Amino acid sequence: MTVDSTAARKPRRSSKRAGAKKAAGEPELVQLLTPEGERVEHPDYSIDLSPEELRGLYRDMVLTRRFDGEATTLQRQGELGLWASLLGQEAAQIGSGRATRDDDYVFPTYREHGVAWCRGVDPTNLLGMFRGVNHGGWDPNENNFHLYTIVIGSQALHATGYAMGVAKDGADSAVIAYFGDGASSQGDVAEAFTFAAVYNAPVVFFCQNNQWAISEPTERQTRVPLYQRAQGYGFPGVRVDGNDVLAVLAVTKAALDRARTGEGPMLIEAFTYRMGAHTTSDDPTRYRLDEERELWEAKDPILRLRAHLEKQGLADEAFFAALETESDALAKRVRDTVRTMPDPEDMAMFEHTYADGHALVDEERAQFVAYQASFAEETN
Amino acid sequence: MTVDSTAARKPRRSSKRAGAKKAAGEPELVQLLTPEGERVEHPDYSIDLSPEELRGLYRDMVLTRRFDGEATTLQRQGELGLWASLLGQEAAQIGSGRATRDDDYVFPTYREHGVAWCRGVDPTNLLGMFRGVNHGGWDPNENNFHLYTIVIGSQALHATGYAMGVAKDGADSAVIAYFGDGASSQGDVAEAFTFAAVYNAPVVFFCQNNQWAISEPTERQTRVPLYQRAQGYGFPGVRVDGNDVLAVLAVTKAALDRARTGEGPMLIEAFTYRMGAHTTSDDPTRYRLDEERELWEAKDPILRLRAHLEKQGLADEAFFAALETESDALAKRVRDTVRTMPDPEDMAMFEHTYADGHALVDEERAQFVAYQASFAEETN
Amino acid sequence: MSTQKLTIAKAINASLRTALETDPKVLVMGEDVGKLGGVFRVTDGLQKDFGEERVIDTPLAESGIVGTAIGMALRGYRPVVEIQFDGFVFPAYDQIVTQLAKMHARALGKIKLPVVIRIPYGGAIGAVEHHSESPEALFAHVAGLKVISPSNAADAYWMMQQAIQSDDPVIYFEPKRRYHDRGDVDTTAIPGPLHAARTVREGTDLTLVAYGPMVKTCLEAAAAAAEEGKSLEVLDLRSVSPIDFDAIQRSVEKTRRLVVVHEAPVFFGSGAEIAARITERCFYHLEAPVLRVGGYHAPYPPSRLEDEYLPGLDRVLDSVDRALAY
Amino acid sequence: MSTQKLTIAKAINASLRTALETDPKVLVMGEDVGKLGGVFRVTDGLQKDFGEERVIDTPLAESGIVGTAIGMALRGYRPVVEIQFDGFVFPAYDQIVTQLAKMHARALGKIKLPVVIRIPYGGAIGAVEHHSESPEALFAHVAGLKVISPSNAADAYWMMQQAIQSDDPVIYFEPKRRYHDRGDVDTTAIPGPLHAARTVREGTDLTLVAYGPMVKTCLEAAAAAAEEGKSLEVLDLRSVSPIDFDAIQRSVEKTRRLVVVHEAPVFFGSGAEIAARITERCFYHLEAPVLRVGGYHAPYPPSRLEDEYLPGLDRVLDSVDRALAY
Ligand SMILES: Cc1ncc(C[n+]2csc(CCOP(=O)(O)OP(=O)(O)O)c2C)c(N)n1
Ligand SMILES: Cc1ncc(C[n+]2csc(CCOP(=O)(O)OP(=O)(O)O)c2C)c(N)n1
Ligand SMILES: [Mg+2]
Ligand SMILES: [Mg+2]
Repeated sequence: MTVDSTAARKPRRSSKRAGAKKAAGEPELVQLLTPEGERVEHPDYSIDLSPEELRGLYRDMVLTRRFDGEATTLQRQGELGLWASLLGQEAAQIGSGRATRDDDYVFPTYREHGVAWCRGVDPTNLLGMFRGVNHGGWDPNENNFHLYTIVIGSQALHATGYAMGVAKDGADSAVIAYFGDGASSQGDVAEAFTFAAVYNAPVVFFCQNNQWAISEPTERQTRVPLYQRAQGYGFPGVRVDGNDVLAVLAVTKAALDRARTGEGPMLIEAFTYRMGAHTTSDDPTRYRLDEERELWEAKDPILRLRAHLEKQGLADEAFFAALETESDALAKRVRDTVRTMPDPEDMAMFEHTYADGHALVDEERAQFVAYQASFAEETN
Repeated sequence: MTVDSTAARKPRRSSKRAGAKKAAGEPELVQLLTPEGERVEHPDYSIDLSPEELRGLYRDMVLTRRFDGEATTLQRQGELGLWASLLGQEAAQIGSGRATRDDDYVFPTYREHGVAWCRGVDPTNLLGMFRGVNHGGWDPNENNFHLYTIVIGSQALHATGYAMGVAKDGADSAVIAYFGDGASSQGDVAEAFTFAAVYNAPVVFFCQNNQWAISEPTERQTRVPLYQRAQGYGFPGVRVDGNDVLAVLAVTKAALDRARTGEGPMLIEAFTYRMGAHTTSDDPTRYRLDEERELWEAKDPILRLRAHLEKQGLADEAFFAALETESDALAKRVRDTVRTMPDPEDMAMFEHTYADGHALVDEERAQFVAYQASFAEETN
Repeated sequence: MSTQKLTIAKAINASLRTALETDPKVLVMGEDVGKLGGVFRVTDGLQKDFGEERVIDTPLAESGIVGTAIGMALRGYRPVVEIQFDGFVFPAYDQIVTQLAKMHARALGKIKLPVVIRIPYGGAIGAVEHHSESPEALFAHVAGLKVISPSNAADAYWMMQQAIQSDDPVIYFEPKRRYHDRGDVDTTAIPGPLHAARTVREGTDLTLVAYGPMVKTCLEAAAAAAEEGKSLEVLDLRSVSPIDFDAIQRSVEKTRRLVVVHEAPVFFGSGAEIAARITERCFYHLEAPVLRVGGYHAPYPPSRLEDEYLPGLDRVLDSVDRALAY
Repeated sequence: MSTQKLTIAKAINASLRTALETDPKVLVMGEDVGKLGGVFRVTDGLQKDFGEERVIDTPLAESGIVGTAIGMALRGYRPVVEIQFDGFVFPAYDQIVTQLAKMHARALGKIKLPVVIRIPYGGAIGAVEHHSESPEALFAHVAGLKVISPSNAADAYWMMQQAIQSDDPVIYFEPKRRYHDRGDVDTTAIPGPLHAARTVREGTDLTLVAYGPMVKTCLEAAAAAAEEGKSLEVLDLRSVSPIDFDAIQRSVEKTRRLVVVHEAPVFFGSGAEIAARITERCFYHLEAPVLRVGGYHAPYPPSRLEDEYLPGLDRVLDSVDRALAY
């Protein structure tokens, strides 16, 4: 799932402080594509992609957004109980997801639909838990993509432990842990930093700072940019323009390479924006201004790459039209699949609590069967 | 309890990086008194104490050590179930303890006997929990010295919350939280950093890095010096020579002043050494070399100040002799008090679980009374 | 008298408002409790009226929330802490169990910990994982905590008042699936004791004991049973620590049969404690063993299965029939 | 056959050694488990022989220990984690309850979590606060975990073998006050089922059920009662989740009286679950209510009070007498 010709260099020694230089209030962030779609260079991170690869990234983002939008619609129609939209975070997710290798392992939080896409997880499989038919509808080991984790921050430790195991195996795979700006406050994330540093585990911490944790702005979590957190634990942190898919790809690839060559953990803060509500249950008008969103629409990750593709003549109308058709087909498939997604059998409650069985589960299952049978009897 | 003429300056802006400059591998630490007892200057921290104050600090350290040694002996004699010795950490504790004002509030861990001394807690009161007659034998509000906390790191959050309350009250008191190098790995300490930074709470985090967490060296907790942890949370950290009582006093006073004037939290890493076992249950020969201890004996905090007092002619034989007598008297009082410390009444089990009572406790208390009475009956 | 018809959510809101108005030491804190008013709007409008110093949006860290609340309580404040959902209380469990619950005893009574922890709990709202659990037993087992759960708006109001006034830590479980149930709240009434159970329906054949969301279910069951000529008494326990065993005993001495209903898993749940103690107290009165209806020994299932997992009318009546069959 | 006389601590050590030798995926991790060999020396010598990659000293962070152990289990390892003392498990409680216990079900069985968590537990060692607690009920209530506790050296050895081989998370409570009790360990025997109770003394008048440290106390009580002509049967439960109710039922159908003994507080403790379920199963057999002997509803007291707080011979016999008096 890697865009292999990505020519991201390993960060030089100096790159530990990449982005640490402040420019007029805001910390510098790694950017390779301006909001207007201009390619720019960065001293520590570079990338060189073929037109096909660039179109591929564009396609990934467009399909992900379409899928996401369709899921939101399905929630409104009552087909899903809830949906957590990634709207606005497509570049952060596709850029980082495409930086991973097949043998890398990904630990997502609950919003990484774009990363799941890159890993080859069928998007319809993501919908089961939001529909309420399961708590995680895919086999994590099939795509090395762990289940969504809802308890904020927990998965950072799982990723670190997994990475410690990778190192023990002498493998050159890397691990990436996703979490949000809000999650950065959880003790588990801090402990993950400590373990990763102490054991020099091959794990990349990928923080999507979308500037909101439900209704709380990032200032409720930190008073300095989050990427700086890493330094105090003894590994580098860098802030990347999270709406710039090229920069995210380059930085993540560099961080993963660094990890796989034994240089240990790294923290990436992808500075982005949650364009929609926290979830379909949320009402952001209660806590933030429309203006903020409008400001960020100008930095839209998809428009930005489209502008680049168009300006450089890297994609033609036929490409965009075909992609539109593909999007529609994806949306339709998602719709059809969800609508026919069966409810689990009642007895599923008694499955999988244990791998080796448990006497009480057996007893309760038997009681339940008898209880249900009693209705059948009554009806007879 | 403050040594008031301490002329520690508020850290200048530049002091945020005090100690951040590396000198030949080891990070710089703030030092005002060399191991040989020479006074040296530091660009950011200074101190000017009268001979009497210097002798006072010396007396504090000597009495604390004597008390501590007596407690160790009492444990060996079976009068205490356990003792956690502060041997070697007298300067870190007396220096920081003497930097606090009466209205400041102190949250210790379980080894802060020297800080307790500075706060005016009768040392014999510290022994109850180690003897097993109580879990904390003093009124925290009497000396603004909280109970010892055994669950590693918990008290960092209590201190932060308390400091948030101080700020709400508009008071200019400060709060200081003690913890160890091992504790730095606990999520609670990280969360305390986050809360303190976000609310700009007037709390000083005082980490005694005694280089061991039971059998684990500090490398098991971090791969960079601990004071650097603070920066990633947006407040300054500084490493001070924890065996230099003058430097500790100056740095802590500056940090507390900073907190009380609304500049927010600060982390002090007092670099010191646990000269003894972790507790009387521990056997350090299993995990560390005698040589290490010997190395640190040369940096002994008490000898260092004594050398200074003697070299500068600030204390005479009479002073040292009187102090010896005072030490003996303290030791005797501790011994006598502990030996006659009564066991709690059985019924104490049923006290203080709740402030407002609880029906089940009443029921169990009554049952216990009846149960005990049944023996009396049998004997009759 | 000043009676209003309020939902449970609004009653809690009103109670918090009263507390903030009358005691300057009361604080409200938690994730999203400010501008958003909490994900269930229970703290709606409070930050607007009492400011960010009294109604505090916290970092996303439950241990930090409870740990700093303890510190503020030590400073003389009375924090009312919100845990956003039942399944997210566990990061704070250490602070609750080892510090909040024990500190008063540790200090031999010298310090008090008047902290209220609000936890919206229970299922049947069609939510994703961790949003539908009933962990009350995990708190009731821990000495030093009081554990309560209102089932109606008036109790929601008054039990919150009493919880805040208590000098002990109180875990206040809010029956989230009943947040929108309305009831009369008389904000000038004189409330009864916080930990006393209440008979919400009299009956003679069997006693149903429940608390929080299951009280309504039990009342429905009693109504259904009445149609079949069975007279069920329903007790609203209101408090899970302490438990008003005297009230249960009185009822069981009359009805001679007891069924305990809760959403939490049966294994090691409240029903076990009630069954054990009531059997001891009423050994010669009981005509049938105390039966328990609750969740299964399984993680709370995906929401499409929750109707099967949760005790509903049918399962309660099934146990009633089984008890009556003895 | 290869029988050795070992203490419980040494039997666990031997079992860990066997596991490390036979399965390269087995890891031992925790605070001070390396050079020090753990504060109770249970892991003594293992790091020396198996290296720092297999026997891992961790940072001082319990959530981190369990959380990374989960990650390593996902990678195919079988970590055996040490929590230094019972009272220090709570920082890891969230990882245990919300992740370790639920992840297998969350993944519909696609992944397995073979993690063993060793917890030295219980009192009577004269320790300071947090070093003497018995929190087993807080784990047994949680579906997805198995909870066991050996009472003797042979079980300590074999139950550890079986726990490590289990594909489920197992909480292995070590009776720390019995660490130095010796017993025969046959390391070539074929062990019985992990979760089966064992009759350790036959009797006819009353059944005593216990596990871990209280088994010895109950055997002493049975011996004392025998002198008074009372015949007590003693069951070593061995497992607290699942509980071998069949075995208890068989015994109670014979003796018709049951007393459950554990160190943990009675309120919401294991005794409640056992009393409730056995009363339901044996309603017509029981001549007396199931009685429970355990800790009080109070924080574990200072050690000078622990003899009064803990169930000892006298309190067990008192309950036996009460049960026999029915
Ligand atoms: C331990 C825990 N506490 C609270 C919640 C409720 N909650 C779900 S998402 C969320 C905000 C997360 O913010 P962030 O980490 O920035 O991720 P984002 O949603 O912005 O992607 C909260 C508070 C939770 N899931 N887990
Ligand atoms: C949560 C928790 N885990 C484990 C322990 C056991 N324990 C007591 S002291 C200690 C080491 C503490 O090291 P450090 O923080 O450096 O403090 P020091 O003892 O060196 O003063 C450990 C692991 C504990 N008290 N609390
Ligand atoms: Mg966010
Ligand atoms: Mg230390």
